[in-house]
Amino acid sequence: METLFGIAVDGVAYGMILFIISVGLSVTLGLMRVVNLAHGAFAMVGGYVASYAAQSFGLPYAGALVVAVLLTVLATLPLESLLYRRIYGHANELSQVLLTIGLTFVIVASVNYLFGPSLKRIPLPELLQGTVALGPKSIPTHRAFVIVAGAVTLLGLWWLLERTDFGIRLRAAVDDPAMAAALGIRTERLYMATFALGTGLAALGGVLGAELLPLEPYYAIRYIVLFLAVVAVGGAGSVFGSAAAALALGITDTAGKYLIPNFGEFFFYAALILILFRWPQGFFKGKTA
Amino acid sequence: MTDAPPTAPTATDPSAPRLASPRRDLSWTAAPLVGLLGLAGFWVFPDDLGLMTRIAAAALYVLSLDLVLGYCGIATLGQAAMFGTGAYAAGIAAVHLVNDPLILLAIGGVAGGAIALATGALILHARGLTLLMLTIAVTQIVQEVANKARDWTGGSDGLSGIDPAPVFGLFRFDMVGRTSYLFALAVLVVGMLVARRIVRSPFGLACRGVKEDPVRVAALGGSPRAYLVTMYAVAGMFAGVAGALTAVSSGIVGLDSVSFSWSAEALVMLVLGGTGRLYGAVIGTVAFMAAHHILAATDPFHWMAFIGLFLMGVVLFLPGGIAAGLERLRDRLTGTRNGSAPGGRA
Amino acid sequence: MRIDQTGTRQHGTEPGLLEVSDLRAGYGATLILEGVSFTVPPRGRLALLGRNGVGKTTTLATLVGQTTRHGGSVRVDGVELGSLSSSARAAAGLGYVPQTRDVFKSLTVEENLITGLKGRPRGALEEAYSLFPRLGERRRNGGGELSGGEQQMLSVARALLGQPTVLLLDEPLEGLAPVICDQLMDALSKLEMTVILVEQQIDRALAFADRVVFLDRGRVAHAGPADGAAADSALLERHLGVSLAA
Amino acid sequence: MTMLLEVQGLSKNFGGLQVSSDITMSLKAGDRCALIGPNGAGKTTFVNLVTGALAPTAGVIRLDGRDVTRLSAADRVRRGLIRSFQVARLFASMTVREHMELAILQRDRRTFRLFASVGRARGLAAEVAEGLALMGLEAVAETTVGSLAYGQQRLLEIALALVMRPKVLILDEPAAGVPHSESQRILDAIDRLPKDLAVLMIEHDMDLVARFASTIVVLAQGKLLCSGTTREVLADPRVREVYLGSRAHAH
Amino acid sequence: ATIKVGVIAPFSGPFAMFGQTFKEGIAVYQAVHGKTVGADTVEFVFKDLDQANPAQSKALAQELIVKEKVSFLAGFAFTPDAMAVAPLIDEANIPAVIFNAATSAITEKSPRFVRSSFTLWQNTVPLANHVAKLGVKKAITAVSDYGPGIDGEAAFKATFEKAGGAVVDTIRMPLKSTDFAPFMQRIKDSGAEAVYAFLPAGPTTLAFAKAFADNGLKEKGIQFFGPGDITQEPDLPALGDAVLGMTTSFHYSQAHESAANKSFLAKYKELFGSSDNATFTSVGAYDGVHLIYTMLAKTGGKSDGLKAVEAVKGLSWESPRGPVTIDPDSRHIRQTIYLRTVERVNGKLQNTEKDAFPAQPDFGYKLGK
Ligand SMILES: Nc1ncnc2c1ncn2[C@@H]1O[C@H](COP(=O)(O)OP(=O)(O)OP(=O)(O)O)[C@@H](O)[C@H]1O
Ligand SMILES: Nc1ncnc2c1ncn2[C@@H]1O[C@H](COP(=O)(O)OP(=O)(O)OP(=O)(O)O)[C@@H](O)[C@H]1O
Ligand SMILES: [Mg+2]
Ligand SMILES: [Mg+2]
Repeated sequence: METLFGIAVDGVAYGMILFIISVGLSVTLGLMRVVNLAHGAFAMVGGYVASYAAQSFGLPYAGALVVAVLLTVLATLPLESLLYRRIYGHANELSQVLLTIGLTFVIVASVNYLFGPSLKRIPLPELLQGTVALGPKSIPTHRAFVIVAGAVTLLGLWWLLERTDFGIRLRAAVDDPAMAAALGIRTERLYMATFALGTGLAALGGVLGAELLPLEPYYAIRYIVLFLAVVAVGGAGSVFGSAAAALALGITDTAGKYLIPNFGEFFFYAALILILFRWPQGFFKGKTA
Repeated sequence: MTDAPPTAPTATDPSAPRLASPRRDLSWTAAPLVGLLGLAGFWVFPDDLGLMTRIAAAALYVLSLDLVLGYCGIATLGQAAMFGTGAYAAGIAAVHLVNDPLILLAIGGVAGGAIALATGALILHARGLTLLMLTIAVTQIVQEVANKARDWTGGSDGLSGIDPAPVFGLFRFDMVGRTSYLFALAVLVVGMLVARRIVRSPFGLACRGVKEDPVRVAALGGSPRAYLVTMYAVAGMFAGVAGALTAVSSGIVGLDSVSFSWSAEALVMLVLGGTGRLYGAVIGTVAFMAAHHILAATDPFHWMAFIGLFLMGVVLFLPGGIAAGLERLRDRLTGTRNGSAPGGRA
Repeated sequence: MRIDQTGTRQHGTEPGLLEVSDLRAGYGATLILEGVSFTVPPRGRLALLGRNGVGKTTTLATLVGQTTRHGGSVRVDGVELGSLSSSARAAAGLGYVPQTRDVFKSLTVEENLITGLKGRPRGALEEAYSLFPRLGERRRNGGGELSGGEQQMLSVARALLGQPTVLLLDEPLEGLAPVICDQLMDALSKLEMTVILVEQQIDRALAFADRVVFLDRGRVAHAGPADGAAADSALLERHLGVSLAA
Repeated sequence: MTMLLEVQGLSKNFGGLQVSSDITMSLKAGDRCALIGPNGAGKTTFVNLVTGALAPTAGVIRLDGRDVTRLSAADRVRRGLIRSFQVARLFASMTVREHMELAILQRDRRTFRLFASVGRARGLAAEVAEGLALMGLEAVAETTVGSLAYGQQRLLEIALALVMRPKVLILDEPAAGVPHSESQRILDAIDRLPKDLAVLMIEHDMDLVARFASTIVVLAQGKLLCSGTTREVLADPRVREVYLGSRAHAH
Repeated sequence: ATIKVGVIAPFSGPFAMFGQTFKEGIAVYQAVHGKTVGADTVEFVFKDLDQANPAQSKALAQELIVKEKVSFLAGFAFTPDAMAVAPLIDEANIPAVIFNAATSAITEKSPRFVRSSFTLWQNTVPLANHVAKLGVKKAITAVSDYGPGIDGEAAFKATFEKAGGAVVDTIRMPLKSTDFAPFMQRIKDSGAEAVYAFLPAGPTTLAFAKAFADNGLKEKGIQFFGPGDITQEPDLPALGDAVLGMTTSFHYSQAHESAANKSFLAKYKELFGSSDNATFTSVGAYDGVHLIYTMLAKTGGKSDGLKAVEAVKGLSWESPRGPVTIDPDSRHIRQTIYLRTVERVNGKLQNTEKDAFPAQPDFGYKLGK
């Protein structure tokens, strides 16, 4: 019983972190259909900006977070018009893979050059240190904060994509860009805004997740499989799906480590196969939010 | 001699867009050309045989990916599962059983094909991102098994002690790598010929159909799944042979040969070269590995930035990969209007 | 009054004048239209006819900016559209119903219609539902789940919701039951806008249009009044290979 | 006469929506039957059920006396149940010729030959040429289908169905998007088919229906509204009301 | 003449830290001792091997030997990469000096391997004895699931049990784990009084240390022990307070009090602006170069690998880490293993040496597996 409770608490906490760092990919991959393997790189850039802002300029955590998101969006927007715009669309999936891997390499090498290969940290404020008790378990305060942030993000995205014309236009533009344009939808602007949303979320995840996925140059590549797993299980483009997937994977992974730690990795991927076997389209096929 | 389909001469509307006519289809020259260039390389770069051997084996591996991706539309990040299984099977056989290199290749091929058949039957109902994820998961599991089975595979320390006998009992594997290289080159050329044969067969045609629209193939009475699984297994054999070739020529097998990154590298090399033409796989492999080698040799610390720029440059300026760019160049030179579409005939 | 930035339109005239002159366009380097010219006055109705593959669809697609333009000009109310993007043309008043319908498959029927609103309030959706009650019944269904004819209705309704000044219809009757064809033609003939209609049901097309243009291999082969053409079976035979059934 | 296709009590629900309810009909050798009905009546769904693209909620489908309800779409095709698609569904980057080659090889189950050559397959080139000629597609044989005009794609769609040597041929709006001049070609080709096979055609063009069909089945709201000879059905007031409208008077 | 040394190591990618510190170690040595030995100029040729990839390692070695005509191979972060070159160095008869790869079995593969780093056995045996001596009866191990981790586990278990303790559970954690909370729970539930943990230096150590701090193990009185990879110097600022008070056993600490270390760090700082990144891998490389220079000096650069290796067998010198000797049998470095605790000194975290176990050999040599 206590084990179960432990698995649930730790699993949910881990799952929410997975969600917050993957949801940006769900936006670009699922909604824009761009296989953006540079997602990890953008998250990393966000993390580094926050780390730098906090350590060199002494910005408080919240300030560093905001600066990181804004700067990352600003820094990556030119990439949208210079690079990504040329490879939108289903026919270009393989080009997207190649281009974004190339971009990732460049970012990894630049970060390595500028900041060196050692680990970087974003100091936590007093408020987020320590632990909060949940019955017999306790979880780090920071994780509790991430869970709340994740829930807020989830609801915000749901509202944006489901309740606003923006969401409808975006999905139309992705479904059939030529027809959407013929209806007067300004697809280019829409894509740019969505791209910004995706990178902003990536940066947010990079900062909030840094306690678990520490910042170092190879961050950009190291965790991409994890992000992809969340999006695939959730069903590309589904924000609620991503959340459900992140929780499911978080709990699965935690259970594996609790119960059969020596085969943890094995357990995780076997579970992944089973889930995808049962839900080949992901949990929330065809639903946006 | 070409084995292009003899087309009945038909009155064609000159304004209709056309494929390059079969007479101009020079793709049959690819395999012999690779053989010749490879031999030339043997004389021109006698000090780089180690690298060139790796390129040849990798090219065969990337070729196997082209069979599934370029001709069946199966996007996979799990080709290393087949490669690594082939490599380990050959390596284990070499340590415990036999050491004839050709037999080892055969063992690698069978092992690669078998794992592809088993896993393909399990996962090929899915498409797109789901399939991509499933292939990744399979690879991770295979890697985990290899890691756990330390007694057989050496785990993370690698499986060493592979000491293959001379090829045909005549040519010893020397340190400079002459035998290794020529052996690998020969295997690659044979692999290209066989692969070309397969993609131009009725089976290959059916696979291209599945790539475009499985439902339509079913409406013609075919079973898309059966084609996919078969091609996956065939490609698995190619990858297995490539793995065995690497094991034989390097004498060691590591966990990297079943890694995600090796799978991803195959995809990068293939897309770089151009999918759906077989020789694109070879071009991509040579370009990537040579660029990697040269850049890493010039600047072992920051080469990643340059190779990244290289990849981005190819996407932006050579859409469809290097092979597509070459074809456009050729078409411009020969005045043909339309090059063959990617995913077209090999 | 939509066009204003470069608006050369004089006050008082009705919007919807479409002038196409020496239009040359195609797909990539392949030239399909080799110089097409015609003019449709405000609220004019043009039937664009021709055999298979002569370039009817290409003409409409070129007007909305989906092909590669090699030359010539397209003016709506005197404003040159030639270099504008598709979405700007839509803003300038073009509405388009493509031959392949191009319903957004992943959006619901209602969401599909919303994409056509061009800023009008959502209440306007009722217009579409009253024109095609069938769509109202299916409003929560996915676009990809609709039957062929329902998709056709959706595509037409979506274009009409935007209240275009120039409406381009590429075989809008295809796949519709005869009763629905009646209703749709009825509704179209009540519209207060310029219309170009490409249609295989020649009798209906000619009954609807006031002028007709026959295309042949990317050129205008004949242009004239619609009622004259309907009566001239030799003309129809020559350009379409058929005559109207008795 | 043997029944080639028998459908009994066929029903299908999508969620709460009853799209086909309790449809019973049959086709015998030589039948030329038109399936008509208002938009959304469930015609395409019916075809999807019969051909195996959809699984029915209830009902039995027999082909040539054998129950095929549980067979896959491909299996049914191999038994001679062939369809064309309402919206042309083709392989965009393959040429017209390759489409024909694939259909023929698939029909003859020659597609698992991994080391044979398509170009040298016995009898293939001749049969391809014949099939193309039937629909007047010779000129575009080497064109990739993605760049064909829509009407030509429709013709290819029909050519593919014909070359499969069907026992029961189901054509879903074969002439939609095809000009009248060309639609005659389709009818001619169907006329030349062996008389011992059954053809079911969905069509909204009443001229074509009148020229083609000897019997008509009418669906409305997922149910069989009526069926009978062409003359009877076209004269039926219910059919006029729900379907034909003003067109009823044209004939 | 110019004598070339080929260095195979990760200079890019996830393990770029190894390559960078190797390079820095080499540079420091050359800055102190010059670039020439006798009449010969020593030149280093770097080859990037971004992650464990034995086949690539072999190809690079082949190229270095055949094309660059190197007289020594060096570097090697990972075991399989080193193992892969064994047949080559034997055939070419050149020595290979291992700067890091830490599996005992490597030096058994060729008589031309010499190692200047450490092994897991070497670091773990004294630690296990120390833990036993503290009176701990029940311990648990948690190691990364790969070669070195398994070595560490085996060494700890064998030594600790021989000393009378009991290992209640052995956990092998997937190398790619990011979340360690569940393992902590398991450790907590096991009833052990102490945990022996090994993770390779790098990003996962952060999450591990945080998990250890956040999951109340300290409060429950569970003591932490492990080899010093987990608190290596470049990572300390990022690890922060989570590792404060952690006890590790290792052969090098930046905080080692000796003249040799002081001048080593001073030179480091002079060359690279800061000595914060100086760590065990820098010292591994630094001492490795010392071995190469010595071989050169003693054999006059004549290329006979066996003779060169012979020349350094039994060699002793004062390294920045303390006194060291090359064991004539195992060709592995015999050295002092220190017991260190992470402390904050002048606002900076460091591994303060608390105890020393001198002249520890590689306990894992010829132990088989
Ligand atoms: N995407 C394309 N790429 C290249 N050529 C094309 C493309 N689409 C159409 N074509 C060619 O352009 C010509 C005109 O096609 P278009 O679709 O405009 O004909 P259409 O008059 O609309 O015919 P239909 O009555 O069949 O719809 C045809 O020869 C066709 O093959
Ligand atoms: N997958 C589905 N989910 C929900 N509803 C569906 C689905 N497929 C079809 N329908 C509905 O079933 C009804 C019948 O569709 P069907 O395509 O069979 O009509 P049809 O008779 O072929 O019409 P048309 O003449 O317009 O092609 C339609 O109202 C359609 O919206
Ligand atoms: Mg058309
Ligand atoms: Mg239908």
